[in-house]
Amino acid sequence: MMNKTGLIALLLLGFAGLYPLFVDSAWLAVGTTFLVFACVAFSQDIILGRAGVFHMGHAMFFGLGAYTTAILNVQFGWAILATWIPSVVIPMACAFALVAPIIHLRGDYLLVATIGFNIIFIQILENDVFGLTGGPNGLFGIDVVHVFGYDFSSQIHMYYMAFILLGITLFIMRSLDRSKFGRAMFYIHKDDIAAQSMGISLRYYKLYAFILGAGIAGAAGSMFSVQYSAVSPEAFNVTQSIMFFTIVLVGGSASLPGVLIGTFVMFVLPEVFREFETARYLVFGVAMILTMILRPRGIWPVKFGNIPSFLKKGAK
Amino acid sequence: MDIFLQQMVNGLTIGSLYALVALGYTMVYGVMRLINFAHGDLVAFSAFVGLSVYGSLFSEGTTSLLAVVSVFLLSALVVAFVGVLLERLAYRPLRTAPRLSAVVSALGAGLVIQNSVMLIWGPNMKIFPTDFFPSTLWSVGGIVITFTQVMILSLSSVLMVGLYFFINQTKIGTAIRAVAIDQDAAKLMGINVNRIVMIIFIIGSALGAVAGLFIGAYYRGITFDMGWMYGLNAFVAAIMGGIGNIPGAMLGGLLLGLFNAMITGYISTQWAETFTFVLLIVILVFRPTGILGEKVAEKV
Amino acid sequence: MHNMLLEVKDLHVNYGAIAAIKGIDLNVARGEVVTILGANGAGKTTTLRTISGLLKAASGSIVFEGRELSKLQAHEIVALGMSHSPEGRRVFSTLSVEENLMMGAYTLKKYDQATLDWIYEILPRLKERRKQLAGTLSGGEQQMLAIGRAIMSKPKLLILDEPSLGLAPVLVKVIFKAIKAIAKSGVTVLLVEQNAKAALKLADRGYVLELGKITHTGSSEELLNSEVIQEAYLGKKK
Amino acid sequence: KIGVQAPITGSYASEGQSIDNGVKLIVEQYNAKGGILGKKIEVVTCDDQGTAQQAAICAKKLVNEGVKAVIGSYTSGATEAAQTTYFRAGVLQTSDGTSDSLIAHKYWTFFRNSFPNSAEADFTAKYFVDGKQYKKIVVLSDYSSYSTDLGDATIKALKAKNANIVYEGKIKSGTQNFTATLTKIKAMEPDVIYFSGYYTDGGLLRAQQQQLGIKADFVGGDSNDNPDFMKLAGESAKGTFMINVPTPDILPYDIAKTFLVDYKAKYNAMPASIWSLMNVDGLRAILHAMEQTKSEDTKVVAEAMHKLKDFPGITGPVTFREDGERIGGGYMTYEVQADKSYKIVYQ
Amino acid sequence: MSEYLLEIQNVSKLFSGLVAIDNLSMKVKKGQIYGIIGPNGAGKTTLFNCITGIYTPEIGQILWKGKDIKGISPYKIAGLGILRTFQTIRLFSEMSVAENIMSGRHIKSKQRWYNGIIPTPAYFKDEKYQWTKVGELMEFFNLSLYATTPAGDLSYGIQRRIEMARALAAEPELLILDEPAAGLNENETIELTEMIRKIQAMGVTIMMIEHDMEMVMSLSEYITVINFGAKISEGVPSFVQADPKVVEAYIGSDEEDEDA
Ligand SMILES: Nc1ncnc2c1ncn2[C@@H]1O[C@H](COP(=O)(O)OP(=O)(O)OP(=O)(O)O)[C@@H](O)[C@H]1O
Ligand SMILES: Nc1ncnc2c1ncn2[C@@H]1O[C@H](COP(=O)(O)OP(=O)(O)OP(=O)(O)O)[C@@H](O)[C@H]1O
Ligand SMILES: [Mg+2]
Ligand SMILES: [Mg+2]
Repeated sequence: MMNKTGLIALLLLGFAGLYPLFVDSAWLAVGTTFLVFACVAFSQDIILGRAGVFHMGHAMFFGLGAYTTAILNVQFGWAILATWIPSVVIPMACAFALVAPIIHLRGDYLLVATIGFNIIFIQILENDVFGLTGGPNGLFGIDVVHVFGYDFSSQIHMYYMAFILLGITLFIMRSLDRSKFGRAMFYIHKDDIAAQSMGISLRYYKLYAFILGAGIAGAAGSMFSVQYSAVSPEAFNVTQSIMFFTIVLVGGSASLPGVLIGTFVMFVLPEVFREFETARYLVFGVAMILTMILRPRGIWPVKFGNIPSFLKKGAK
Repeated sequence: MDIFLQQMVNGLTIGSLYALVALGYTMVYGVMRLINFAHGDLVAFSAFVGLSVYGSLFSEGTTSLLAVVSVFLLSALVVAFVGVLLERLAYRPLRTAPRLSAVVSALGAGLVIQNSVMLIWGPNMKIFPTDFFPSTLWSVGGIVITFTQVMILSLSSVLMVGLYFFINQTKIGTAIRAVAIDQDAAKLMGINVNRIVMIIFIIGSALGAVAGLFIGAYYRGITFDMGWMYGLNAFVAAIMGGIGNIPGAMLGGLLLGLFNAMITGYISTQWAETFTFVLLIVILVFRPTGILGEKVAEKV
Repeated sequence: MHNMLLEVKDLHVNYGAIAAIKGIDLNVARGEVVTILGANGAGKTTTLRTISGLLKAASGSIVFEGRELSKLQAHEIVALGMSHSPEGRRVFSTLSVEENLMMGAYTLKKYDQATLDWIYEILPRLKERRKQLAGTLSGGEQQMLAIGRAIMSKPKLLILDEPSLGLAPVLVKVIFKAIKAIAKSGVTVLLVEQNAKAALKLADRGYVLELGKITHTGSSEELLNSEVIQEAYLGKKK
Repeated sequence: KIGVQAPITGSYASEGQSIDNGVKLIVEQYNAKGGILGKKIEVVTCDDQGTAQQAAICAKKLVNEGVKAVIGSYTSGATEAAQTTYFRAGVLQTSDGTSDSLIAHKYWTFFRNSFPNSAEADFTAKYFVDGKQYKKIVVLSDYSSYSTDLGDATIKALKAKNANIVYEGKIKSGTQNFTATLTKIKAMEPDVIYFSGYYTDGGLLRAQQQQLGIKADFVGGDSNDNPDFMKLAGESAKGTFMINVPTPDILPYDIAKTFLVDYKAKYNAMPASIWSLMNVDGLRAILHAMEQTKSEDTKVVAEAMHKLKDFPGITGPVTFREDGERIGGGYMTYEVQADKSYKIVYQ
Repeated sequence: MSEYLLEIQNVSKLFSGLVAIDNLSMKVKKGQIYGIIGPNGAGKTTLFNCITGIYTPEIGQILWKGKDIKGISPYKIAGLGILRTFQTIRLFSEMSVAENIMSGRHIKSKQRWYNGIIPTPAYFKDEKYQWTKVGELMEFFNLSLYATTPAGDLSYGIQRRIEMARALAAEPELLILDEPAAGLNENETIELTEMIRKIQAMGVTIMMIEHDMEMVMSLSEYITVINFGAKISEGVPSFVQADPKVVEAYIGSDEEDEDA
C-alpha cells in the first residue's frame, strides 16, 4: 500500500518536473500558477483542514506576500531576493496581530471575521494608502530574480522556482503531520474540549496554524508577483479566498493528494474549459455540488492512523 | 439635524433589506447549521423574476395595487420553489455529511443560480420597471421619504414581527426550533423533519424574494451578480446579531444599514467597509456569539 | 397471532459493510413489558432505532398492529402510536422543559392535560424546572424529561433505551417506578437495560442479544434463574 | 490572426461583446473580399472579465496563439495589465482605454484609439468654469483605474482654473446605494455633481440625487453615455449633462453610417457605445496599415501606423502620435432631453 | 506544603441564578481513591469542571499542592498533572486509537516549535519515545489489537478504556473519572474496578464520580456525598452508606426496593 502511493507520487513528481518540456508558454504559465496556488492551498489547509478553523480570508496573506515583494521592489528598489524574507515574515506578523484577538471565536463567527480582514485589506490596497500600493491598478514592472549576475527571467525559470517552493511546502506539511504540532491541530479540530483537557492550548496551536499558513502563503505570493510581474487587488479578494477554501474541501481536507487534486480541479480545469466561456461557471457550480454529494469528504479524503509500523503489528 | 435624520431614513431602508435577507441566512443556519451562500443569489434571482412577471402580465408603466400584489406573490412563489428545489438537490443529500461540504455545495449552488440568471436574462444590467411603485415622495422638514421607502420599512417590519411570533408562539415554530437542535430526536416526536426544512426554505426564500423585489424597485438597476454583495452584507448582519437567532438577524440588519449610512455620511465613503468590519470584529471580540447570540456553555 | 402489538421477523441491519443485526425475531404482545438484554455493542440500540424507523433495515419485516413499518418514516411511525425514548436522552437543549414535553405531544392535535399532570406527578423534578432550558439539566433530570416527553404522545408502545444510564440509585428507583406505573396504565413497554436485574424484575419476558443475534429468550423468571445469564449479565460475584 | 481581449462577461459585458461583435463584422467583411494580403483573417477572443488578473492570463494566451494584433480591452486596467506582455512579444495592441498612464510606457506596439482623459478633463474644466461658471463643484469617481484617472485629471484641470471644489469622493461601483454619500453632499449645496465613472453607477446616482431633492446639475463623464443610463435614471435623466465625443448614432461620417447599418443588420442591436467603435477603428487602422505596407511584420506595420494621417475612421479621422496617442478630441456636452435624445449644448 | 494534593475550599458555582455548587469543601490526599456521589443534578460534574478549569467558580479556592488554581485555563491544569475523562465519551472519533492515546503524550513531548517545520535528531528521538509509550499503554489497556482502528468505530466499553488510557498517557498525578462505569455491564464493571486499582498502584490519585454503589463503595477510601450542590455527608464508605441522610437523598431505602 505504502508502495503504491509512493509510486504514484514518484510518477507525478517526474511528470511535474518534466512538464515544461511538453507544453507551450500559456500552459507553462498555467502550470506555474498551479504550483503557486497549490502552495497557497496547502497553507490554507493547515488552518482549515488541520486546525479546523473556518478561515475564508486566506487570499489576504497571499496578497500580503505579493505586495510586500512588489512594494519593496518597485517603490524601494530592493532586489527580489532581498524581499523574500520580509514577504514571509510580514504576513506572519500580520496573522499574529490580526488573528490573536479573535482566535477564540467559534466556527462561522471566525469565518466572517476573516472575510472581513480580507475586505479591509482590499480596501487598503484600493485606497492606495501612503501611495505605496498603486491603488486599484496595482503595481507593475516587478523585477525578476538575479543571482550572481544571472537572470531567472524566463517562464521556465518561474516554473522551476515555483516547483521548488511547492517542494519546500510539501516538506513542511510532512514534518507538521508527523509532529506533535500537526497532531495537536487535529485534536483541536476533532474535539476542542477534550484537546484542552489533554493539556493542549487552543490559542497556541490555532495561532501556530495561522502563522505558519500565512508564512507559506506569503512566500507563494512573492513568487506570484514575480511570475506576473504585476500585482493588483482583485487577485487577492474574497473570491480568491473562497477559491482556496473550496480547493481544500473539494480535494479533501488535510490530505496532501487531496489538496493537489483540488487545486487541479478548481484552477486548472476552468482554464481548460475557457472556450466554453459563459456556460462554464454554471457547469462548474453543478460539478461542485455533485462532487460534494458523491464525495462529501473530498475527492481524496484524508486517512488517519498515521502511526509507526511497530505499533501496527499487533493490530488486526 | 435634518441631514442626520435623512441618513437615519436611508440607513433604516437599506438596513431593513439586509434584515430580510439575513433572516433567510439565519433560519437555514439555525436548522441545518449551513451557511447558505446561495441565498444572496436567490435574492438577485427574485428581482429578475419580478421583472419578467411584471413584463409579461402588465403593460409598461402600469402602477396598480394589483400589479404590486401579483408581482410580489408570484415572484415569492417562484423563488420559494427554487429555494425548496435547491434544498432537495444540493443540501438534502449532504445532511449527514461534514458541515463544510454543504458550504461548498452552497457555493456551487450560488454559481449555478447566478450563471443561470446570466444565461436567461443576459449579462447586462436590466432595468426594473420604473413605475412599479408610484414615484410619490414626501418631504417632511427637509427629510425626503419616497413611497418605495415607506413600503420597504412597513412591509419588512410586518414580516419580521410576524415571523418572530410564528417561531416563538406556534407549534410549528417550536417544532422548527426542535429540529434545529436534534433532528433524530425530532423525528421520534413525530415531526416530519423534511417538511420542517422545506418550510424553512420556503419562508427564507420568500423573505429573500421580497428583499430582491424591493431592491429592484428601489434601485432600478439589477445585475445578475448583485446577489453576492447583498448576501455578504446580510450574512455579516446575521453574524453581528448572533447567527441562528431571529431577532438577532433583524437587529443586525438594521444596525448594519444605519452604521453604514452614518459612516458614509459623516466619516468617509472610501473606508465605509473597513469601518463596518471593524465594528463587526469589535462586537465579536466582546460578544463572541454576536449581540443576541446566547453563549450556550457546552455541557461536558 | 392477533394480540401481538409488535412483530419483528428475521431482521437484518447493516452499518455500511458491517452487519450489526443478523436476523432476529422478536414479539411484543399488547400490555406486556419486554426487555432486551445484552452486552455493549450487541445491537440493542440498533434494533430499537430500526423499529422506530431511524435506521433502515437491510431485510426482514417489522409489523406494528398489523401494519408493515419498513416503508414508513420515523415520524409516521410515531403517529401510529409508537414512542421511543432514545439512548443518551437527546432532549432539545435550548427548549424549556415544558416545550420539550409539548413536542412530545406533537402528533396530537392538542396536548393532553391529564397526561401532563400525571407526568409532573410521577416526576416532580420536571415540574420544578418547567421553565429551565433542558440543556442545563443534569443527566438524570434529562432522562426524566426524555421519558416524560415520550409518554406525552400517549403511545401504545413505549420504547425505552437504557433509561437508567447514569442515574443515581434513588433515581433509578424513581424511573423504574415510573415505568411500572406507565405499564400499569396500559402502555406496552419495550425496554433495553444494562441494569439487567432491575429490568428483569420489571419485565414479563426478556430477550438476550449477543453480537446481533438472539441467544436466549424466556420469561423473566427463567432468565433470572438461568446459569448462563447470571454469569454473563448479572455479575454473579464471589 | 487577430486577437480580441475584452470583458465578455462581468460588469462590462455589454461593451466587451460589442467590441467582439464589431471586430468580427469587420473581419467578415474583409474575408468576403478575400482577406488580407491574400490570407483569411482569423479571430481569437479571450475574456478578461475586466480584471487585471484575467487580462494577464489572456495576454499570455493570445501571444501564444500567435496573433499579430490584439484589439482591446475596454477598461484601462485590463489594458494596462496586458500591455507589457504584448510589447515584449511584439504584438500590436489597440484599445479605447483612456487612462493617461496607458501611453506612459511609450511602447511602440500600443495605440490608443481614443482620446486621453486629460483632454476630456480640460474640456470639462473649461465647460464648468468658463461655460457654466459653477461655484461649488462636487467630483465623484469610482475605484476603477479609468474613473480614478479621469476624476484626478478633472480635479487637476479644475484647480488649474481656480475652481471651487467642495467635495471629492469615491463611490464603490456596484454598491447601488449611494444615498448616504449623496445626503452628505446635499448639505454642501453644490451647483454641480460631476461623475467620472461608468453609466451603471451614474444612472443610479442621478436617480437618487433627484429623490433626495438635491438641486445640483448632474454632469457625467464619457462612460455615462450609454442607453442604460437613461433607463436607470428614469424620469430624472432629463436635464442630465454628458461630456463625450459624438455618440454612434450622431456620427456624421458616411463610413460610420454604413457600418452601423451593417452592424444592426447582423446583430439586430446597436453597438453599446462609441468606445467599441473606437476599438473597431483600431482594427481598421491596423488592417489598413498592413495593406499599405504589404507586410505582416508588426514592426513595419507599427511604423506605418505612426505615420498614419487622417485615416477615415468610423469615429472620425485617425492620426497617431509618436507615443501611440490618437490626436484629436472633439469633446462636446450634451443635454439629455425629455425624450432621452441628446442636444449639443457646448462644444 | 499541605499534606493534601487537592483542596477545595468553600467553592460556589452559579449558573444564572441556579446554585450548582454551594459552598463546597473537600480535601483529597495523595494516593487516595476519592469517591463523589450524589443524586443527579447535585453538581458533581460541575465540580469536576471547576477543578479542570472548564468552569470558573465564582467563590472559593481550589488549591493544588497548596496553590490556587481557580480560573486557570483547562490546558494549563492538564499541564499541572490533573487529567480527566468525561461523563459522555469525548474521543477523537475519526482518529485511530493510537493517535487518540498519543494526545495524552502531548504535554510530555519535548518537541520544539520549529519541529512542526523541520525535524531534528532530538525530534526523532522524542517522537519514537512517545510512540513507544503509547504502545505500552495500549498493551496495558488491552487495546493493541485496535491500534489503527478509528476510535469511533469501537464499542462503548472499549471507548471508555481508550479514554482512560489517553488520560493516563499524560502521566497524571490526579486522575478524574466521571462515571467510568456508566453503560458498562456488570462483568465489564468488574474489569474496570481491577483496572482502577492497578492505576492507583502506580501512584496516581483518583477522584471518581460513580452511581454504581457496589463499585464506589469497594474502591473508594473516602467519599463525599453532595446534594443540591452542598455536602450532605462525608466519610469512609461504610459510614456514608449508613448515613440516613445519604440513604434518604441518594440510595433509597430497601423497603422501597421491595415495594417496587
Ligand atoms: N453509526 C455507526 N456506524 C458503524 N457502526 C456502528 C454505528 N453505530 C453502532 N455501530 C456498531 O453496531 C454494533 C451495535 O451497536 P449498538 O449501539 O446497537 O449496541 P448496543 O447493544 O445498544 O450497545 P450499548 O449497550 O453500548 O448501547 C456495535 O458493534 C457498534 O460498534
Ligand atoms: N452550563 C450550565 N448552565 C446552566 N446550568 C447548568 C450548567 N451545567 C450544569 N448546570 C446545572 O447544574 C446542576 C448540576 O449539574 P451537574 O451536571 O454537575 O450534575 P451531576 O451531579 O453531574 O449530575 P449527574 O449525576 O446527572 O451527571 C444541574 O441542575 C444542572 O442543571
Ligand atoms: Mg445502546
Ligand atoms: Mg454528571
